[in-house]
Amino acid sequence: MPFGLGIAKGMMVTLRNLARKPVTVQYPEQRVTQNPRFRGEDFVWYEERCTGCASCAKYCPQGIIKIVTSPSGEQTQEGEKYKLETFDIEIARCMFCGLCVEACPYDALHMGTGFERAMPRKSDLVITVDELRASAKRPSTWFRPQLQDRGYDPASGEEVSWQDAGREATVAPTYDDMLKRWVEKR
Amino acid sequence: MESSFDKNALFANLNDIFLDLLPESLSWMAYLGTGLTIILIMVNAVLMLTAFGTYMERRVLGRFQTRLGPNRVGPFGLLQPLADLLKLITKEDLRPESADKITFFLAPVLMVTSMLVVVAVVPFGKDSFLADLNIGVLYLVGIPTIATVSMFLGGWGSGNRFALLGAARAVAMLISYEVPMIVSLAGILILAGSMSLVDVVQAQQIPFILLQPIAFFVFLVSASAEMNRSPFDLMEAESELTAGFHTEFSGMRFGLLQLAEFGEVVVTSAILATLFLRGWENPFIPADWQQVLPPQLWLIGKMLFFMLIFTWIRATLPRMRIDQVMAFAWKVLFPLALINMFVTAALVVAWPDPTYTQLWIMVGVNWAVAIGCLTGYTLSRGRHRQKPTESVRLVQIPAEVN
Amino acid sequence: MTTQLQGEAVGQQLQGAFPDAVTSWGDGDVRVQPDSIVDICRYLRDTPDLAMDYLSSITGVDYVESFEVVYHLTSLTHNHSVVLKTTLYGRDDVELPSVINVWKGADLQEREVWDLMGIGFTGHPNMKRILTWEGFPGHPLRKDHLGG
Amino acid sequence: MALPSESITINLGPQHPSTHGVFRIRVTLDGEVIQDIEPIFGYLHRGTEKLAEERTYTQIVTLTDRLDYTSSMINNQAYVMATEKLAGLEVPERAQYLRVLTAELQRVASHLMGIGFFLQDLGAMGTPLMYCFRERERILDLFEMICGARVTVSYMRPGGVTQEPPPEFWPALKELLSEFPHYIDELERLILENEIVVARTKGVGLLPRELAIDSSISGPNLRASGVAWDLRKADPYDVYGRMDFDIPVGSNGDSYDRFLVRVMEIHQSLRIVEQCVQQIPDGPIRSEVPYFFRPPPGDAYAHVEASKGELGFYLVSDGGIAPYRCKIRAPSFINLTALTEMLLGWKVADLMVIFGSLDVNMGEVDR
Repeated sequence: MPFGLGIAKGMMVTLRNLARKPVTVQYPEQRVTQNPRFRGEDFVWYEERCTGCASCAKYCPQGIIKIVTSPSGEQTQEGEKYKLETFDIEIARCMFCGLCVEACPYDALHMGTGFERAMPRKSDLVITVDELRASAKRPSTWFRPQLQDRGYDPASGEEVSWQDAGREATVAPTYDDMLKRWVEKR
Repeated sequence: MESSFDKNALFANLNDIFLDLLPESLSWMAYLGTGLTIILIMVNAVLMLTAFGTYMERRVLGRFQTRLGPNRVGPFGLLQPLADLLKLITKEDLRPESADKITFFLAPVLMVTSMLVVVAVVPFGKDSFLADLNIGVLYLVGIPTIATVSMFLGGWGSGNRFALLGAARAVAMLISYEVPMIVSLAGILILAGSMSLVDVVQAQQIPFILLQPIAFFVFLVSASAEMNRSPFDLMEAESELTAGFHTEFSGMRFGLLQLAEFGEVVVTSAILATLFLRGWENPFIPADWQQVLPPQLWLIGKMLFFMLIFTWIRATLPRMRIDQVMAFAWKVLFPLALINMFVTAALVVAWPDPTYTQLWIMVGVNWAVAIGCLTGYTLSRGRHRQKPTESVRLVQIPAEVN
Repeated sequence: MTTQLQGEAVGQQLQGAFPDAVTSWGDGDVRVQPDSIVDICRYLRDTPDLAMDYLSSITGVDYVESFEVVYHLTSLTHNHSVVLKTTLYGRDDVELPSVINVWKGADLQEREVWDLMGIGFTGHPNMKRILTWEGFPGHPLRKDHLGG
Repeated sequence: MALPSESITINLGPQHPSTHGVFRIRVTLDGEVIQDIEPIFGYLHRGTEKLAEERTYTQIVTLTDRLDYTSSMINNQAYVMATEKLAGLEVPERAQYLRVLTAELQRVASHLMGIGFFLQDLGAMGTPLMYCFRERERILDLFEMICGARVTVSYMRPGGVTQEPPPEFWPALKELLSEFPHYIDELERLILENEIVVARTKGVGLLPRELAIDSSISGPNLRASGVAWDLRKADPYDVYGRMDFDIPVGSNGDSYDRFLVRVMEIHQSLRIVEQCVQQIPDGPIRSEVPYFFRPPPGDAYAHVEASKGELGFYLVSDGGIAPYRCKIRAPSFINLTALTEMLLGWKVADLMVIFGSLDVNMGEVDR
């Protein structure tokens, strides 16, 4: 092997790459395609499905979900429903592990798809219950096989109604139905 | 001196204009004014070229690495150098307490000056140059050495140990690389019979890159060492010495150092083009082939070509270690340059006034010597060298099914 | 498959060599007296049929009333492993002989145990804090650190 | 005449371009030659072991992502294996295959990063690093597809893995497997025979076989010193026993061997991934494990061959929902034991090469 051949080979590799299309993208204008399971920061929460059981708060490794409830006298699905007074997610300390979503028994909490929440101060990085109510319902399909089986992709921009987000994609039971089932169970 | 100016059409024309403008009694000022104007034009041209060169280098380096490179400021990011300049100017100018005031101030200035002064002797056309020194080549190798001094001043004066190490490396290395550089130019001087760069360009019936392949290689390598480009960027080795001799510089001082460093690339490209690629003339083999471009553009085009080559090298090669760099200079480049000098001298003794055919024979001989040197070096290393990848072998352990 | 040596077999072999040193043995571990740890380790390394030449890890565990130091040993030659445990009593100035002269791999790990668990190793040439800084109050992995 | 001279002490780090994070080495130099070094750790110490005592067994999975953040899958695997050993949990076969598959992809990604940064330390202006990162991105894309995150994956759970890969994962993996060898070949052409790389790394930073074993060095660094010891073969876990692959073993124990062993391991890892794709059975991916489970009191030690070496978790349970003690045997940390011996007498430029060739990760060193 003549001396210098190794260097020459390397030079040819870089030269070939000069002609290759750049792999980086111009971020704010162009974006890489995001997978449907992407665990993003803006949580999607369906108040209709949530019973206020606070499982998510219990499973959170960081303990950043703060839930305050009061009895509401309503029921949803199979359980007693509490009225949510506070549902604060302190996103500054969130590490997007998704354990809260995994824990939610009623499929009320979903991961979001965003990643661009920059704030001037850390105390602003809290998602409050009002923001959760108002935010666009484009849930990530992470740990939500029912959404994935339907081929749902949050990047498409469609919103998912609370009736469609559940594990049993049926028509939601009426209030009377639920009340009856709840009473029978007791 | 007078004759040199007579040859210079640029000077003569400008001088006439100034003579027309100025009253009779102030005609001595025309001489001064002309000189200053030309210097202003040249310095700005070089600085603009440097700025464009940094932009080009960053874009091309980006493409080598399959990324985009700067493309935000202005169309295609062309105004990026301007944005860099603005940023550097507005930065706070810090000087460490332990730094020596005078040397710390002097280093960037000296470095930029030494880079700019070299351009004086580069001919941009047959009659378009600042000065046609009859010791042009000597000037070329002498002046850039000031940059070494300024690096040492900057490194030592910073009062920082990283900077000190970088400065020590710079001095040790640059002094050794001067030697093969000068000796490699001896072959060219023998062939051209003159030290004036204008004469060197005109002597190139066949571009010297063909006639002097060894000299070209040695000069290219020692020039990239001289302007501390990869793989010889030891004095500012980022992964070892953070930034080497300019660790402590900030703001526009840092900007000046970077400018000088990149300016050297531009200047060296110009020198390479002049010495080896027929300067302002077209580089093609039939020398009387149609002159399609104005001479200045030919030179700039060749400079861009060499800058591209430097970028390519920088994109590919890792850095060498200081002892390997020194060994390379003294054990490889210096003997090569000597061999080249002796072969060229022998050829010139054989044909003192070569015809075109004899020149081509010279090309053949020189290339044969170059290939012989490469083969010899490979063989001398090859006897006790195995393929590097042979040191790791694959061990097969049968899979145990559990 | 790395064979987990039976604690009983190793324990009995060790008891043969060091009658007072072995206190008990479990499924895959042997409990020994802290004072003789260096001798036992050297024996484990140098006995050809054991040849524990590789020290996987050293762990300190705080059981409040005592400390336990756990050595995970592996033999690269025989591909088997054994766990050595030793119990230290007391809260302050807990000390154990260092095995750095048996396995150099104990160097950083013993420093880590000292730093985080507060078990000193006598005979270690550089017994300084490693992950926290000099002057750090207490030893963070102790159960009673900062009141606990 | 001997001129008086004195040695100088410089601080490399904690903020230095090539200390792979926040490592600090206090180096005493005689000119360029290293006379003495003192490594200083702890700038990234986050108290993972203490935090683990405050978290449930499932929640600790998220902490392990952040140990060696370039190989989170393998960290997850080591931790869940220790938990399963402690609690006696069954893992479905499909989950074991998925674990091996993702762990091997992660090993490729981690080795690519190690190689890239090693060459960056050699001064190669980022080009090999960019190429390595370009390929690594493709693997991270697959991870995003499986589990929604690229780096901090949290994919595995005690008793299985979180989710079945989506249907589009398999074609994407197939495409990657068909294209990857080409890219690795290109990378090899760029660097393996480059005379400067060879000159800089051959014979530099020797780690003799005996010293490597004695200092508890593990992983590619141990294998480069000539010890054919790979836990995937020596102590097969999950389904590694069914995989057919070879172990690259070096002969000199120098920086070049350490670097080359990693390059060759990439090929072997891709082989394992291919076999996983062929063999993977259908079935459940997760056994029924409650979120808050209480393993019986006792202790368990599980180790895996991580990309940096032997990664072990020693868990002690007191019967509660959180481990009583969680010790992490971090390979990067213990691989630094022999650093002083390897560095003395070399030049300061070699320091970065040797340190880079060890491929340590500060998240794991300081934990």
